[in-house]
Amino acid sequence: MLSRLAYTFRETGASLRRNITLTVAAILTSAVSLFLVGGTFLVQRGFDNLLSKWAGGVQMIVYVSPTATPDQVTNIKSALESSPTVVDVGKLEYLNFEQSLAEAKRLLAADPTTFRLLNEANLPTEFKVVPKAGQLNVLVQLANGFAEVPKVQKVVLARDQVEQISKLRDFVQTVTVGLSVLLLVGALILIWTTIRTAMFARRREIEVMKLVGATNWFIRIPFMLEGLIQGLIGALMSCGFLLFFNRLWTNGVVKLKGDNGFIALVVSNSFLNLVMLLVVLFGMAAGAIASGVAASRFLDV
Amino acid sequence: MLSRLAYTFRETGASLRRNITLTVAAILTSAVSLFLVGGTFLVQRGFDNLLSKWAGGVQMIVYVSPTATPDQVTNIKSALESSPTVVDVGKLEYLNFEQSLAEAKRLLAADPTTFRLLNEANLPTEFKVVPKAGQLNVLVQLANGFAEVPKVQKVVLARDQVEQISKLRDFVQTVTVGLSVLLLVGALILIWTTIRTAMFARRREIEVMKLVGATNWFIRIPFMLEGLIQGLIGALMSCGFLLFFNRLWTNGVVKLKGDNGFIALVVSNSFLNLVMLLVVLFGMAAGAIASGVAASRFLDV
Amino acid sequence: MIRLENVTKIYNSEVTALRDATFDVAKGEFVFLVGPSGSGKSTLLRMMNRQESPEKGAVWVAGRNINEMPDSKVPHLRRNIGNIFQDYKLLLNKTVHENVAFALEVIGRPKHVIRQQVPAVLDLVGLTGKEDRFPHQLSGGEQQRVSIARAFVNRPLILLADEPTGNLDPATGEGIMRLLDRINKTGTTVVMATHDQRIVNMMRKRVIQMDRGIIVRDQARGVYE
Amino acid sequence: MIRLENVTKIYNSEVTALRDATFDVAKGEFVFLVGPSGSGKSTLLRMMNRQESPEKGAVWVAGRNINEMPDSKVPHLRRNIGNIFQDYKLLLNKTVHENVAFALEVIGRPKHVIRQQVPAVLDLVGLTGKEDRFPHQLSGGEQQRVSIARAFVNRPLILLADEPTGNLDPATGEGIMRLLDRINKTGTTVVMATHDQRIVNMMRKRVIQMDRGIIVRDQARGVYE
Ligand SMILES: Nc1ncnc2c1ncn2[C@@H]1O[C@H](COP(=O)(O)OP(=O)(O)OP(=O)(O)O)[C@@H](O)[C@H]1O
Ligand SMILES: Nc1ncnc2c1ncn2[C@@H]1O[C@H](COP(=O)(O)OP(=O)(O)OP(=O)(O)O)[C@@H](O)[C@H]1O
Ligand SMILES: [Mg+2]
Ligand SMILES: [Mg+2]
Repeated sequence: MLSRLAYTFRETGASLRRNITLTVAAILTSAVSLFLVGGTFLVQRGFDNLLSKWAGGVQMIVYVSPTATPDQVTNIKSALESSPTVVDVGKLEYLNFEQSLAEAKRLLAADPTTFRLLNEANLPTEFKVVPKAGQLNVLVQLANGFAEVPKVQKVVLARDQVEQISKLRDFVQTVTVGLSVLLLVGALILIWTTIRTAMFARRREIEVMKLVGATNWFIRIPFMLEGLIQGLIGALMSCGFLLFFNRLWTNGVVKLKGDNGFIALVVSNSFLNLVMLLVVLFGMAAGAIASGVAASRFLDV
Repeated sequence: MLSRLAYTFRETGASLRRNITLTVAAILTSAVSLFLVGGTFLVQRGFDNLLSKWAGGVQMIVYVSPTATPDQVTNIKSALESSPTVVDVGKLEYLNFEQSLAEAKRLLAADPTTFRLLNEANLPTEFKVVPKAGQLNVLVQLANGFAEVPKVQKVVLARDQVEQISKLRDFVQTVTVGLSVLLLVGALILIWTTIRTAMFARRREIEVMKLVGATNWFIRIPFMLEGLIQGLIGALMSCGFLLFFNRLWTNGVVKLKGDNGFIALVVSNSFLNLVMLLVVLFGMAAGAIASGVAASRFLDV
Repeated sequence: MIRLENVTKIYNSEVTALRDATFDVAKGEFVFLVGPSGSGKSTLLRMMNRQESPEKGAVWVAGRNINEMPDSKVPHLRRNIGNIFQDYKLLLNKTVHENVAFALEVIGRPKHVIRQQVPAVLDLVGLTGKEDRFPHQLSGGEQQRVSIARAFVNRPLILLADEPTGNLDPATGEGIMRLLDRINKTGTTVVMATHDQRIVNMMRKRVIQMDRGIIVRDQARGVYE
Repeated sequence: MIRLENVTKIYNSEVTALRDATFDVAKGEFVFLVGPSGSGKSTLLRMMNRQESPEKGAVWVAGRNINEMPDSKVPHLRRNIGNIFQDYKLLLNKTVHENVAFALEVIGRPKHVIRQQVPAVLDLVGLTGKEDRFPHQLSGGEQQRVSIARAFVNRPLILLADEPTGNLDPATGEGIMRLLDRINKTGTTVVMATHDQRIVNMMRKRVIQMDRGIIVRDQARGVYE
């Protein structure tokens, strides 16, 4: 058993070195493909972030001063609920300090310095307001009234900043999800054809092994390990690209800073890490499985 | 000479048929790669369209009624130029009917029905106004004043609709241009490695041809023709994808219609055709050149 | 040990390479297959390790009908058959040592056994000092000897040799023949296709002669003729 | 026609395959190269069409030093040299007919000439009826004969034959030797590496014998010994 393992590793190593053309081709292809896939996930997440504040038809946000007492918050809530024909009371949502902080953390992923300055004394909590169907215009007229309620810090209307973006929301989401799937399929096709071609170049080798009495798995396993390693290296390279471009993107977005909300386009490091982990796992699995299947095509001797 | 030509075609045809694995791999890879490249161009153009109305720091557009006489247009111009500390007179731009029509054509690519309704009697001409540095706020205050000038139909401020998008302008453009270049490089790498691998599988064939006395070009030309054909087929497939996804995108955007300007995200058919033409040319050239170069690697016997 | 019953092989439903071949090879026998180029010698040998399957008839090896054997048993069959291929079929990406060692790795021999047996076998075929060369760095005859070494390194029950001396000079060829004879004497059944008149006449073993796919002579202690 | 001057060939700066080889082959001569496996016969032949370059010394073919020839002239040189390779080197993706035709296409022969000459040559080597087969559908000896047909279909000035009868039965081999003899009689210079004692002794041509890279005998009308 140990000798089998040793054999497999030696075999794989030698093969990677001696078929350097094929190795490099497989690695480059998977690097490019996986980068595309990972990149799409990041872009999609950025848009999601940007839009999530206005998800579910939220059209108005009422920011409550951090100094408000629970009673005062209840007052504001009552004020909002006092126009049940305009405000969809069922969908009225209050984010307390913890929830507001969580939201800020996500939106300020690119700006940890600012985030660290937030605390219970300066972070406003917020009500998210959804109008009843067709009542948006009336809501806009009521907005100023709500601003007068004690301890309301600011009232922000979707229309002011992100109405258009909010309108784009479903559309962009469909497009980015579609694109991810497309690129995933594309990446699989690319990895598959590269490995298939490499196997084609080595079909006589496989044939000879069979004729000498090797079992299918004996032949397949080193090939699969080889594919796994190529997928792994390709995935690591693509992670390098992802880190690099995420840095560029983040810097670009941070420079845009100001009153706009585009800072939310930046994804958090933990999400980036998750994507990279998935890319690595996917790369290894795709490489191993594709190699195994491609080898099988020539095992029939 | 004729026999040489006949030889080349026969050779290429036989090779495409007999190396079916390699042929399919090369075609799929170039289809996927070229689709990515073409797709980026389209997306980039869409953004460009969306932003071009507000290019060059334009912050205010003064629409002039189509019924205005040349004198009245001059009056409006004087009014705008009367505040040289606020309006950057050097950058003040007037689009006459033809120019406005051209702009509308581009922005309404997705909506030819609406575009066909436009004529000299209903299409306003427009002044594009760039403020002096730091004078944006003053310009906003002046906007209402300009609306009073005779024959001014409407004054639109960037802030109202697209200030944010305008701010994103340079950023998005950098990103999309960067992405195109990146994908172009990626596509080249993919096409190159596929062809390189295919050549690797056929290196012994090339060696034997050399030993029988074939010149380098005698060997290379059928390979290049083969690469060209594979690139062509791949490019045509990617054009199919492009047409399909452009249709999806256009339908999606058109459904979003309303008062927003996102209709401009749709690219004109002539631009789509141009992109497809470029994709086809690029696919053929990349296939032929990459094959020629890859074959050369093994010609050294 | 090997038994062919009315074996007919037709390639691509048009080339009849074997017609109704029937014979027995006893355990420990040494058989020469002779006949003109294209008469079906290699095809006959390829029948015996299931590299090809007959259109008609049956092939029995060590008491089993190998054409009715499930695919999963074929590797096991092949491990008991050493094969010297007419075109050598070396693994081009492996060195001489690795090529020979492969036959042992396939049957799971531990490393220390491999490290000891491979050099011994390479010495027998006169390739000492060339262990680390790749096949393309060898002369034709040297490649042929690697193929020979690989075929019997794991002491198979049966040795199928297709033209094993075709690229060897008479002296080296005779050495190899003495080696095959010695292997045969230890109980291994040997079937060898050859064109080498001198060797056949010298050895005086059983000779099966083929012509256009038909067995035209089967003679104990025969000559090439 | 061919002249080697103190040619030394060292592979990978360690294997000396040829040491100080010097000889002349006159136009129209027929020369046998003999010697044990690995003695450098194929290497010597590979020198003559610039498949390998010597570490020392010079190779002259048809009055030109082929090692100082620019790369662009090499195809022209090779078209005048027919080559029968020890491992055949057939184009695996081409049929028998296409393999032979390739040698004519390379020199730009028109289609009607190819259509007429290729079948004639295939007939000479006994492959009529197998024109449309691919190399893997042929027996070893048949592949060898395709290689022979390709080598002389364009009537080269020089024919370099590496073990051209190694996979042929004696009768077919003799036929091929008669063919080579006839080609030689029309003025083609032939250099042939062989292990076939019988053929060498029968033909009584000039024999160059090698041993471990050194020419140890060069005898007119010699025998194998
Ligand atoms: N895969 C194949 N497809 C079609 N015909 C084949 C195939 N393999 C062999 N043949 C034909 O079958 C016949 C027998 O071939 P085989 O290889 O058995 O001959 P052989 O006796 O070994 O000849 P040689 O001495 O030249 O090696 C030949 O005529 C050959 O052309
Ligand atoms: N590419 C190479 N790299 C290293 N050594 C080589 C290479 N090619 C040949 N040799 C060595 O050079 C020597 C001469 O080889 P060559 O092929 O000329 O022998 P040969 O006389 O043709 O033998 P055979 O009769 O077996 O074909 C051999 O020892 C061989 O191992
Ligand atoms: Mg045979
Ligand atoms: Mg040789």
